[in-house]
Amino acid sequence: MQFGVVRFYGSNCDWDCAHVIGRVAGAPVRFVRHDEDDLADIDCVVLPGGFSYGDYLRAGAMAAHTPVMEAVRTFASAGRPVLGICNGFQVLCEAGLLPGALMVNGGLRFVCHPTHVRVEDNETPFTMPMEPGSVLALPVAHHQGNYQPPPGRFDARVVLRYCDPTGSISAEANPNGSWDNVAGIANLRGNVLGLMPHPERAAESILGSRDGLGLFESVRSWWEGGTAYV
Amino acid sequence: MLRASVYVTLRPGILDPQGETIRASLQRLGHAEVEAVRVGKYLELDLRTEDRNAAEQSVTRMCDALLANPVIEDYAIEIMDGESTCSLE
Amino acid sequence: MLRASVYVTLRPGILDPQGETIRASLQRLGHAEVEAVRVGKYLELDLRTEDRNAAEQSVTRMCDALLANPVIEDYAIEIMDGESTCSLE
Amino acid sequence: MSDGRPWEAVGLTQEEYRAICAELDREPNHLELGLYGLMWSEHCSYKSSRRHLDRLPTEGPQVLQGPGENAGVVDIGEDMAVAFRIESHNHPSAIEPVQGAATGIGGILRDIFAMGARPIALLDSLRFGDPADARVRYLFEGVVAGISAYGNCVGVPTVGGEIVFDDAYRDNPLVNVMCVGLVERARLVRGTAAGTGNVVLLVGAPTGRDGIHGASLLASREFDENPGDMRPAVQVGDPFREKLLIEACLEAVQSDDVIGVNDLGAAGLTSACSETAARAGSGMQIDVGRVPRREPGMNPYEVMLSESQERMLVIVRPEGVARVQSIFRRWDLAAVEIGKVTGDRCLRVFEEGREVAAVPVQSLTDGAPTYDRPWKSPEVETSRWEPGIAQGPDPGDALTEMIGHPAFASRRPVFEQYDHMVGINTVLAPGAADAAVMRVKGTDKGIACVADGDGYLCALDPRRGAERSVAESYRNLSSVGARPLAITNCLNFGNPEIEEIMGSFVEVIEGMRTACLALDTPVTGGNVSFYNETRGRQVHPTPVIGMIGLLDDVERHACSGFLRAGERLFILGRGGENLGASQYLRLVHGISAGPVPAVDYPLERSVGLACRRAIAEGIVRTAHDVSHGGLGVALAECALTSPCGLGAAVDLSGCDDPEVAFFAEDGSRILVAVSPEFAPRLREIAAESRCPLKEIGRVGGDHLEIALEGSRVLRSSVQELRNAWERGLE
Ligand SMILES: Nc1ncnc2c1ncn2[C@@H]1O[C@H](COP(=O)(O)OP(=O)(O)O)[C@@H](O)[C@H]1O
Ligand SMILES: [Mg+2]
Repeated sequence: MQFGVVRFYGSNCDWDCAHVIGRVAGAPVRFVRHDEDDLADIDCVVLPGGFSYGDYLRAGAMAAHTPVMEAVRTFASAGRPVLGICNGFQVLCEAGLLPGALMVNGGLRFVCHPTHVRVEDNETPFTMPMEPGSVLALPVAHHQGNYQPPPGRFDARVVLRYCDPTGSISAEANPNGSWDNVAGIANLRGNVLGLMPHPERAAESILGSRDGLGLFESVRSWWEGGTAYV
Repeated sequence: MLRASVYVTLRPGILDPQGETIRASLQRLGHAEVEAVRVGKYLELDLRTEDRNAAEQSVTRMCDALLANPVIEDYAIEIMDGESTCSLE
Repeated sequence: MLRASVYVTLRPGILDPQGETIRASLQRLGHAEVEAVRVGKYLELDLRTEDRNAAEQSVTRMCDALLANPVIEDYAIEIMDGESTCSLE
Repeated sequence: MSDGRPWEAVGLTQEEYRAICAELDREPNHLELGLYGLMWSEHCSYKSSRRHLDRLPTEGPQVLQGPGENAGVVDIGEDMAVAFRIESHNHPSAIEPVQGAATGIGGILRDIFAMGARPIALLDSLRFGDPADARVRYLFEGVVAGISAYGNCVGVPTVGGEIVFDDAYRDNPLVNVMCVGLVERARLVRGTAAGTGNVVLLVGAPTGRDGIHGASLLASREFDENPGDMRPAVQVGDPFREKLLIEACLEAVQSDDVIGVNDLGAAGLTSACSETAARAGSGMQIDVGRVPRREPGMNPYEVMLSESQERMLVIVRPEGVARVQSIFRRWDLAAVEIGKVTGDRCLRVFEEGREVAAVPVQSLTDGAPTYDRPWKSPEVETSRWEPGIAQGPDPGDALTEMIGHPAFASRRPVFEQYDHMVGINTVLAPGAADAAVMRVKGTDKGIACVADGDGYLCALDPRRGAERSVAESYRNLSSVGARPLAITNCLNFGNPEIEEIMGSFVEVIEGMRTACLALDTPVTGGNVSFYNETRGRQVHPTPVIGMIGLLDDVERHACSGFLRAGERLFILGRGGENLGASQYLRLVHGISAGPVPAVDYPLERSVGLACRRAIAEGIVRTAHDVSHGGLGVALAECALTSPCGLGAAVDLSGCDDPEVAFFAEDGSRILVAVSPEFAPRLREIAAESRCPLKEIGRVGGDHLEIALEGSRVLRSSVQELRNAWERGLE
């Protein structure tokens, strides 16, 4: 199984994701350029965090129109797993692969600090081994993480919500004012997951938490388990 | 040469924390008459064309594709003569 | 009720990295006719007053104090009737 | 030249103009005069400071590159090296705080990756007036927003720094930024243009009219002008392009095609071309007609003097030009051939084939005049505080007051706006310890870094103030377990033409020299910012020290918070006898009185050594130096940064004056906590290191309790302290 970490101009968590996937989880990984259109050798696409195109205009807007995103669209529609982290989540929303939008934080400022998230849905390749209701310590670092659903029906799954360390959902635990404390959502099929917190920053004990490693390991065991594409 | 002005605003009903913060600051500065503030974007595009209709159509496509996010934003377009007339001078 | 539209733009000669990046992106999307893009802010203020002159003066003060950064930005103001007419609808 | 006093337009004196004429054997033309004006400005030439800076010790086995390059470089073993430097962006930030600070970050990053090093950490050392003042707030919030916007976007974590509020900085905020980078020794690049015939590429952003006569002249003159007139000098940063520039440059220097790299900072092309040529003893010819422009109608003068951001000069072998250009193209950047290296030691500027300037390279750089400005040592504040001054307030109240004062309040509202984790190397983040610690992937090592200054002490006694700043940085690094390696420094002063200002500058340098020699931390570079003055108001003499240290095993480090109830608390070192120059006297009693305590270097070294050994052996995981606010504030900070909200019970016997016992800042002390079974080993380590050791209490509970000679004088709940501490900056 091979992971592909997409590098847009301005991505800056690309190396971090590759380090965690390759060195910590020990899985094969390669970088995918923003202008590639062939993902045949990739089994899981990771859209990393950062400031693609400087986050100018709107975070993720310009990256959503790069050639590689056409390939990611096809990849996703075949049921293959796609993980968008932070800026990657913003790109997925802008590309229409996930519904809704990520607006500027309620406090109007960039926030970088530890948060806790509660697993609400484990029927995705990324959260399979996690108990619903379990709590992960994952940090956030973003300026536009205030998730707002699209008008009308919400055709997606809420996978992660900001909570306190005991798992209770509260306004104080919400770092950015996002709707219903949403930290991460997946499409109805579950194969496309976007989240604002950074699992790759919580994958080694020297950095304080290993809770984030689970997402990468989950998708690998899902793949190795030979599970048919969802 | 034509110039297009594009106004991008948040759709009604979408929360505008920035507008709200500015309103509060203006009131603190003594401007009690300010009832509401909405913050949007203003873009000026210089277009190498003289065809107003074509310009309007292509700017509409740009807005739909990139300049505005239909989930949260509305937009309006104005086409003017370029160079000579600048809305702001 | 009056409505003020405020357009805030970068002063000439000041670098506009957003505009430049958007231009490049529009060109990649096939809009070769786009020669330049400048990005500014567009604000709408609802004012509890009927006095256009007073409104214009007070919005000017707001711009000088808060809404625009005189070191790098210019602004322009338009005053319209509120509620009923909205430039964007 | 029609103007009778042409030198004035470029900020030079008549004597300097004469020297230029003598050098050229003719009058310079308009462009040539512009080149000299820039390169001989205080900011670029260090003409008032150079002879004094030469006093600083710069050598040591760890130093791979001392002053004179884009950044200093120290060896950290295993073929790895660390490049680091600090720089000021004071004047631009006073005019436009967001962009001023942002472009400061951009500039210091370019100094680091110009060396071929990947930037892994940023630090910011900030000084403002009273945050209750609306204008000061605006500057403070703007500067933080600018650093946040730029640093976060380029993906380099901002992991440390300091914020000082003092009325002396009301009109002249100080914005000093430091960057630390990592490079394989073999891949170190230098800013040299060697080899006749090699090609000069200009890379990155097109050139606009930004900052013509900007940073350099602005920072070289008094600052009385109306900010409105400074508009042309305001530069806007583009962190997105900088990110591309970092990646592209670091990729390009992997090839052997690249001879040298230099950033374009103050003085733009003029400085980059002349400095790279001067370092190599070569010449250069460039054609301004080839320089990509952002604005139409720019003349050679404007192109040569522009300070447009996000540009680099890359010197390349002719056969490698196409390869290097294709690397930049892949990063969506222009890399345009603008000239070549020559052997005639001349900087020749052409426009469309016509020579428009020709000046000897060395005359622009080393040939700049240097001045021995008259100076006189300022009076040193030695007046003694009166012991037992006023039956001061209750120590508990005083402690709460201090902890909630902007001087001590939690910096979380600021550092939360900085991405301090990107790069996944940050082992000790802001707020966790006395210094930031970054791991070095692929090794067991860690790099610790700190930026620290003390303008208040230097205002009272510049020499001792500077010594204490170096000593505190040294102690901060020891407190996390790192061995101090070297320093960089940023010297922020008022107008050097005033004898006392120049005198305090000289004294500060002497103090730094003494401390660096005594502590084995050579100076690898730095920056001088004069003319931090508005309408006769000068900033405090403010040297900011940026120090780098090394941990052999990054897992063995200490943070400042209490970790486990039942651990025993010790003080390594000695001190706490003298309230002179303390924050307590100043904030609580409103007394600015000396004397500034002297540094006891043998003590300082043994405290550092003992602390580092205890941490390296794994027996100490909580350590915090006693500095501003004395022992009282240090203990409170250990409780406030405890991840589990732990307090402590302490008895400070041996001192009968609670004010002194709580708040004196003299001496050299580090608080450490060890679990009881390791206490004997700690005693051995202290004895072997000749470090005084004193047990003072135990970690535990949710209160801070302090007794003197058995009777309790203070009992505060950690939660109550926290409430004051967290609200102090609001
Ligand atoms: N401007 C800043 N940028 C980033 N971090 C900062 C800044 N100012 C302070 N910090 C961080 O906040 C913490 C507390 O700062 P400070 O009060 O200066 O600590 P100390 O007095 O122990 O040196 C440190 O970890 C420091 O690195
Ligand atoms: Mg400090």
